[in-house]
Amino acid sequence: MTHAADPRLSARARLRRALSNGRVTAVLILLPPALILFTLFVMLPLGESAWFSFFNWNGYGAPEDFVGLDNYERILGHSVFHTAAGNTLKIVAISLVVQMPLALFLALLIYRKTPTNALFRLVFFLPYILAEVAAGLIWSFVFDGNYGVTASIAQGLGFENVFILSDPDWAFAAIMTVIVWKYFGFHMMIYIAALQSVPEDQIEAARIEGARRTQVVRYVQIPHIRPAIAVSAFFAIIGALQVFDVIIPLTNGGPSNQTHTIVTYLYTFGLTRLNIGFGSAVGVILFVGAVTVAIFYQRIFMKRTEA
Amino acid sequence: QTEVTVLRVAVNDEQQAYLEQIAEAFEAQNEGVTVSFEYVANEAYKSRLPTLLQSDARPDVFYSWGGQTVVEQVEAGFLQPIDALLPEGFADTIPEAGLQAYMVEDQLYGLPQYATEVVFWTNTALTDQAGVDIEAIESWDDFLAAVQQLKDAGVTPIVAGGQDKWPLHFYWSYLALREGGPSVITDAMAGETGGFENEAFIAAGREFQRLTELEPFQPGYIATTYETASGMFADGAGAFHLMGDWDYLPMRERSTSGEGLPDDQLAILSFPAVTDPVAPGGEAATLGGINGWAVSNSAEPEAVEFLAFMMNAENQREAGRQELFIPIAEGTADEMENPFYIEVAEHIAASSFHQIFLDQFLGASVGATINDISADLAQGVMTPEDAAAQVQEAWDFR
Amino acid sequence: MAEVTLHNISKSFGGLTVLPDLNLTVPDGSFTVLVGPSGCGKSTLLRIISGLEMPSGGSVRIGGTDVTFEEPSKRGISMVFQSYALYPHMTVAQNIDFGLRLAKVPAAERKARVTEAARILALEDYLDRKPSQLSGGQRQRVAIGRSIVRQPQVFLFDEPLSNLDAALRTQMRVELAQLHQSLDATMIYVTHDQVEAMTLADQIVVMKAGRIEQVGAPMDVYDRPQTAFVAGFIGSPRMNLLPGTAIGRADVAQVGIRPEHIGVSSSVGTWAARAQVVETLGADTVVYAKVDQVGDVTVRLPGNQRLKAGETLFLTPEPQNLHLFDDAGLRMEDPS
Amino acid sequence: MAEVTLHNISKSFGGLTVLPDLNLTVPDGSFTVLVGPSGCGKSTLLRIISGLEMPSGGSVRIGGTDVTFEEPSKRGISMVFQSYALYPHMTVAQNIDFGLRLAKVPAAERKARVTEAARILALEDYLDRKPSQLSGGQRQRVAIGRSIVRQPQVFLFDEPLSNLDAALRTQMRVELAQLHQSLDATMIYVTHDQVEAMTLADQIVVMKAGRIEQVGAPMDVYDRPQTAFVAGFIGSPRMNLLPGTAIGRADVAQVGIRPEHIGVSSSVGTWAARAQVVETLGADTVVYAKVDQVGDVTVRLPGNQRLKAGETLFLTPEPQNLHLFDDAGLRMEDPS
Amino acid sequence: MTRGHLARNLLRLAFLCIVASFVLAPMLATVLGGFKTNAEIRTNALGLPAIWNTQFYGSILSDPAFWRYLGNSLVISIGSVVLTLITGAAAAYVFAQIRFFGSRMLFSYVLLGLMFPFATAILPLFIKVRDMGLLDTWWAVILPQTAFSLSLAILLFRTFFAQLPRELFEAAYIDGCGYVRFFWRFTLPLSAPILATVGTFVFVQSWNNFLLPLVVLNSREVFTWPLGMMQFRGEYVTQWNLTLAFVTLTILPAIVFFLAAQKYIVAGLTGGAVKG
Ligand SMILES: Nc1ncnc2c1ncn2[C@@H]1O[C@H](COP(=O)(O)OP(=O)(O)OP(=O)(O)O)[C@@H](O)[C@H]1O
Ligand SMILES: Nc1ncnc2c1ncn2[C@@H]1O[C@H](COP(=O)(O)OP(=O)(O)OP(=O)(O)O)[C@@H](O)[C@H]1O
Ligand SMILES: [Mg+2]
Ligand SMILES: [Mg+2]
Repeated sequence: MTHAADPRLSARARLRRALSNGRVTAVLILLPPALILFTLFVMLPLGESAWFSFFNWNGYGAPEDFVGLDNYERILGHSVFHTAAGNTLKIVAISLVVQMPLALFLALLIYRKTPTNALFRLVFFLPYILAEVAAGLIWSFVFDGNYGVTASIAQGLGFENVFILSDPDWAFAAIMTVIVWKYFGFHMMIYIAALQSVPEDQIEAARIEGARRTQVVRYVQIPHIRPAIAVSAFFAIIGALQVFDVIIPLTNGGPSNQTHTIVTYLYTFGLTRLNIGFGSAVGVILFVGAVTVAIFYQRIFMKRTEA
Repeated sequence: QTEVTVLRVAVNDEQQAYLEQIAEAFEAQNEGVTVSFEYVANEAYKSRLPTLLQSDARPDVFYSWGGQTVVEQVEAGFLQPIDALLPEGFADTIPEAGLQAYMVEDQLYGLPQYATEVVFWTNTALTDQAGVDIEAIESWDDFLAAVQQLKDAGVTPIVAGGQDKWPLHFYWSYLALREGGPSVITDAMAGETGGFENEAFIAAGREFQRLTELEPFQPGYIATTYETASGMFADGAGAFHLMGDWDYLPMRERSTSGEGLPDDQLAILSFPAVTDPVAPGGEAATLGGINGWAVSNSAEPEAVEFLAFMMNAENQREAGRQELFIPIAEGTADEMENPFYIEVAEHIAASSFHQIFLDQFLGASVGATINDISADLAQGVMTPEDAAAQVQEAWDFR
Repeated sequence: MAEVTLHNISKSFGGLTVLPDLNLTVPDGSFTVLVGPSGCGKSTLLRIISGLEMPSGGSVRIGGTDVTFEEPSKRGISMVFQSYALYPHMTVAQNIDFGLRLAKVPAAERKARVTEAARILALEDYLDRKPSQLSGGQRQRVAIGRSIVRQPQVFLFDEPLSNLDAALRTQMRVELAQLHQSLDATMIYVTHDQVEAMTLADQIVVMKAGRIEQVGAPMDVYDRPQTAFVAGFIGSPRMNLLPGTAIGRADVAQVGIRPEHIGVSSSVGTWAARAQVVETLGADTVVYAKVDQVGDVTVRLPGNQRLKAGETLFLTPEPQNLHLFDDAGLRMEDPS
Repeated sequence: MAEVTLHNISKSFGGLTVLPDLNLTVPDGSFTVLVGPSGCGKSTLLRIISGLEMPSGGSVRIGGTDVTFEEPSKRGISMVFQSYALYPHMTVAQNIDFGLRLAKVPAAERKARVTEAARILALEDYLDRKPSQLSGGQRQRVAIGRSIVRQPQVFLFDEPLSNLDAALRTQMRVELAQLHQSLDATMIYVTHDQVEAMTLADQIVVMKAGRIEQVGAPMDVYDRPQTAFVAGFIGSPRMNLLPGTAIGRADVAQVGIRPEHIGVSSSVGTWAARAQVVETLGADTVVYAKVDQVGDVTVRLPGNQRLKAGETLFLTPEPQNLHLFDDAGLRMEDPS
Repeated sequence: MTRGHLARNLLRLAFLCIVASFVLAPMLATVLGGFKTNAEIRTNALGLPAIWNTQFYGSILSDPAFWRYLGNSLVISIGSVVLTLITGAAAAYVFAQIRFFGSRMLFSYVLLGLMFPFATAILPLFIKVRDMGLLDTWWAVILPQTAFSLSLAILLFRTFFAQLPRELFEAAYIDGCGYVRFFWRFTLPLSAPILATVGTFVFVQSWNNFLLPLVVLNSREVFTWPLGMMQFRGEYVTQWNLTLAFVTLTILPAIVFFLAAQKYIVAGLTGGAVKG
């Protein structure tokens, strides 16, 4: 006796309802502003970057001198680009190997909600909200061989003035120090947030079962905050790919172009030298790199933590 | 109602007042014309100009360093030839070398306003202290000896702003001029005699490294900015400072005291000649700027009128009187009183050839490469041969 | 011997005194249930026994040894939490095994014990699953399995069934009772569900605001509540607590009578009442009635009684089942 | 007229058919309760009536009008959700008022209706509070208030009491019954608590896997379950469902007997049994016993019976209270 | 409690203090440096100043340019925040609440923005801004800044909106409330925490942004403070004390703002980032 539902009728009825309850209007009113802004100022420029990257163009007039993949070839053969890419990798490494463990260790020390912990949390997070340029300036003062803090200390110890930022061997180490200084608090906060959501009773259960503090960390807390670690690592990598503002006031890429990252390389060799096509190609390489990282990352880590 | 917009790299207050005054005077003479100045900081100016020129906000007249940049701008069609618009005979008041900087294929696209020269500013108190007689320094070898002597006396021989790199490129440029003679750059640009891999450029690198091997600069010079270095020199931190004549006032302001070195402790030393140059004729060439103005294609004739007005003998002379810069127009430097300016003006007048800074003259990209290799040479992380090769590569791929 | 003795235990959090001064003996092998309203300190007491919380004063002895300052893991206890507290990233087997691994029990023995526990709890088929792939009852079993393998002298349970739905709760309750019978260990069990308390306990401890109101066998507590609080707390539907005047005794502050101890007639009785709401539950019928001068009275009748809201009834409390309480709420031992 | 009629309603989510084909009439003014195990489609059905979900086929009529494709707000219904779904940023008054404002009811009338609803639900003192400042029971009342003011023809409730604790649940249950009496509207109520179903309903609808198993008055369903499923589902403790051989009837697939319909004796009876677990609940005692060849049997006895686990008992089912079911699980109308 | 406990706690505190001093020392040196003469900075960069010279701070505070920089930054930051919140929340609402064809694809499209910095497209971006005639206006920073913030904002918003109880919408819907109205009347007011979080992040980012203003702002009239600071640094390059005073005065608002908003930053990290 069942008469099958008429799919056409119900489809039409559905549409009529969608119109009358404002679903369609909502999509048409609420979505476009963001999409237009995003397309106009993010995706279009990105596409244009890709276009420009096939030209040898100094920014004057319209790009006309089509050079195919020459820009890419030059970049990949440029020793400074290798240094810059290497430096970027170093920042990734230092973020993953030094910064994140430090942040995690600190988070474990202060994740509980007490007034002292709140104070330390505040202090550790402070550098993160400082502007990169301000941080760069502050640290260039610290490292200033004539005036700075290191100078004071060196003088106090009776050493010669040290010029950390002008020493090719040390300048990048200094930059990485600043980066750790600036961003470890951010990662720490992510861990703290995650640690606070670890159910207390699981920790207690482990204690009753005889777990020592380190064992609780290893077997209960860290497995629990694995998603947070994945997120923080993702931020660390994407962030490392984007380091720019800190370097400008500190070394401006010097000495001998030893402290460039990919973005300062782009800025210096693309923008300030008016090799717009060249710079755009760097941008494209950076973008492709970031997307690759993101995709791989999602494949490997995010999936596993979801399960 | 016509509006003339003028874009200028940021200047100090006195210079700004000077420009405003000229604008007012011009407006007073020309009903219905307004002149407005805009100022942009140095680095930003260079990176922003190309895009600005393509925009509707394109200035009518803008500050320029001449050279290759003008050529590129002309090629892109941003500039307009102004010969026909200038008052009769106006061009004759300006030295040929100056006009050349704004000329592309025999057409004039702008006017020079002033020339500058790069010299060794010298702190005589320190040289005296070390027993160095700067009058006696004739050759590069003499200079190197003096550097050694200063070092032995515990005086920092030279201060340099290595972080900005361009202060170091003066050494390489000057040495190349001295080694290769006046035409060395234009020949290289034309691709003759091995281009930038010509022996003269390699020799320049080698000579430069002879200097840097003495470790003549203040410690940490490579992380020192130009401004810091100039302030340090004014504070008496070193005996020499290779810098343009324009630094005379600013270095005072940058000194800790705000006073700088008294005039009687200050001297000017021309860049010494090399003893056995690769090609002859370079010993009397000068390096510096021929700074001036270019006229964009959107400018009304009034803009050129204003430019000519700004450059008239009266205004040029006034600038000299106020010691703002060394005017370029023939015979307008006569009212200057500052001994250093007068000396520089004489140099330029006597110069066999005035070479514009290479980092400007060769365009942004090649220029930056020269700055890079200069810094690398100074630190000994690059051989003279590689340096020359890199410049050539950058030139090829301009 | 795994008797648990609490001697003069007190506990404050900051300024708040949760347990003023508490003495309790939990006999070896007994199933002792702590009941009481929310916030009365049941969990705190359990956590003091477990060692997760230190008492502010007093001492805890387990099996004759003073363990007041001992680490939780050294007390020979195990604990099952309300939220199960399973480790979500470990399989069932790993969850059960974890404590043994920490204790460095040899691998062969660990395996044997885990298998045995899984057998007892019918978890064999789930050993490789993660907790998130289990139902509520299965999770609860894993939590218990984790306790069992450690072979503790004392099991502690903090509302272990309160996250389960009614049907599962009943089932797990029966399983727990059987487990106690087969393991023969001391069990201390916190709940605020009185059905659990009544059905599981050898010994019920009724708490109120950090103090023990009554300790006794379930039916003792049910039949002879020592205070008006216990009388009202134990039993469902609640005991009717009426003013003493309801039975004409001015010397009695409150008189208690359980709903099932009131007779109903349509013609004669002690109190004339009006039925307000009649709930027919199938097996029995609950009548919420109003008696003038006495107040609301709940009556429970067996089977399906055809009564209607608004009807007039006559109620007669059974005199032998009256509970009398004095001004202080204490039981008066003379139901004359 | 606000009779609700569902005609050949079907519903699938993607490939999953939740309701295959359902017909139901809810009489005007009735209190109809939908019960059934979790996931059987109760909420889905309610949401189809409300218009929140569109049926895949069939039609919905409310008060004689076909509303299958009508907007929810135009159907003359209101709905109370399990989680109350109060608007957290609005006061109680605004919460109750919101629907009226959207319907552009004149201000004076809105005010009057809100005041009236607040009076009925004893919410007058809380009108300016935010939901977060209310207790669970008060929140539930606000949710009901929000329904009342819209003066719907049909009230829909989806497990409105399941977030409340036991005591409050009992209280709100009584209040709901009174509300139904006073408003005289049609109410459709979803629950999986059978006490609620038994006590509130005029008409119980028992569902299983998207189909209706039985519709009827509560005591009808209790006394004469039409299927074995209904027999097992309604009643607590559950009805014993035993193989027909237990009473020597090979033609009967299953025989059902409620725990309270089994007599117990220590000496004679139909079945010899061993008590496994004895639960003394105070007012009654539940015995879980094992009978050879028959299986587990639950028996409920009034009062406090002093039985012990392990004891041997003799059980006698009351013959007039046997329920017989055939192979298909359908009731056999011959309890001979 | 026990001795072991105490020792461990002391060790913990000691370690925390060491890290804290590593974090704070540069900032402290900065703040104090603003009170010292240049000569004193040279000899005593870390310690307390011998004399507390306030004129360096004073001279900056009395410089109208300083206040103009701050004002510009404030306008631009607030503009970016408001625009991001409104457009981002509206879009996220649609993504969270309404299922329609292509919604997932559009969402992934927007998420692409998470992955690259301004720098990759800064030049085309400049040309775009220029072609729209926005150079040297506040909009030149606000619009791209907003566009670049949208990805993260929409991600966080959507996660939050999806967690709002579905029944809330259904209850309102039965009351006769449509989608757009629900967005204004319910979603926005109920999302104060996440609005605050995203707002805080966008504000801090915009307040600190350097590269974008550097490229699109030419006129000192519209300079933001990081530009002003770099300009100032260039002018008073050997006078570290003035620079340090300037830095201190510009980071103070950020710190004050942070103290006020830290709750939301933390909440955002818990609620959005970690789950996202
Ligand atoms: N760590 C603590 N800090 C401060 N007060 C606490 C702490 N733990 C418990 N309390 C307080 O102690 C009292 C007793 O808490 P406890 O958890 O023991 O109650 P409970 O009887 O278990 O209640 P419930 O039945 O709700 O679980 C409560 O008032 C509670 O607020
Ligand atoms: N939107 C949906 N999409 C897919 N499946 C759904 C959806 N809503 C419900 N279902 C499925 O339909 C079936 C019936 O769900 P429904 O919520 O009606 O059950 P219920 O009887 O109300 O259960 P409960 O007592 O647990 O509330 C379930 O299997 C459920 O998973
Ligand atoms: Mg508790
Ligand atoms: Mg449901």
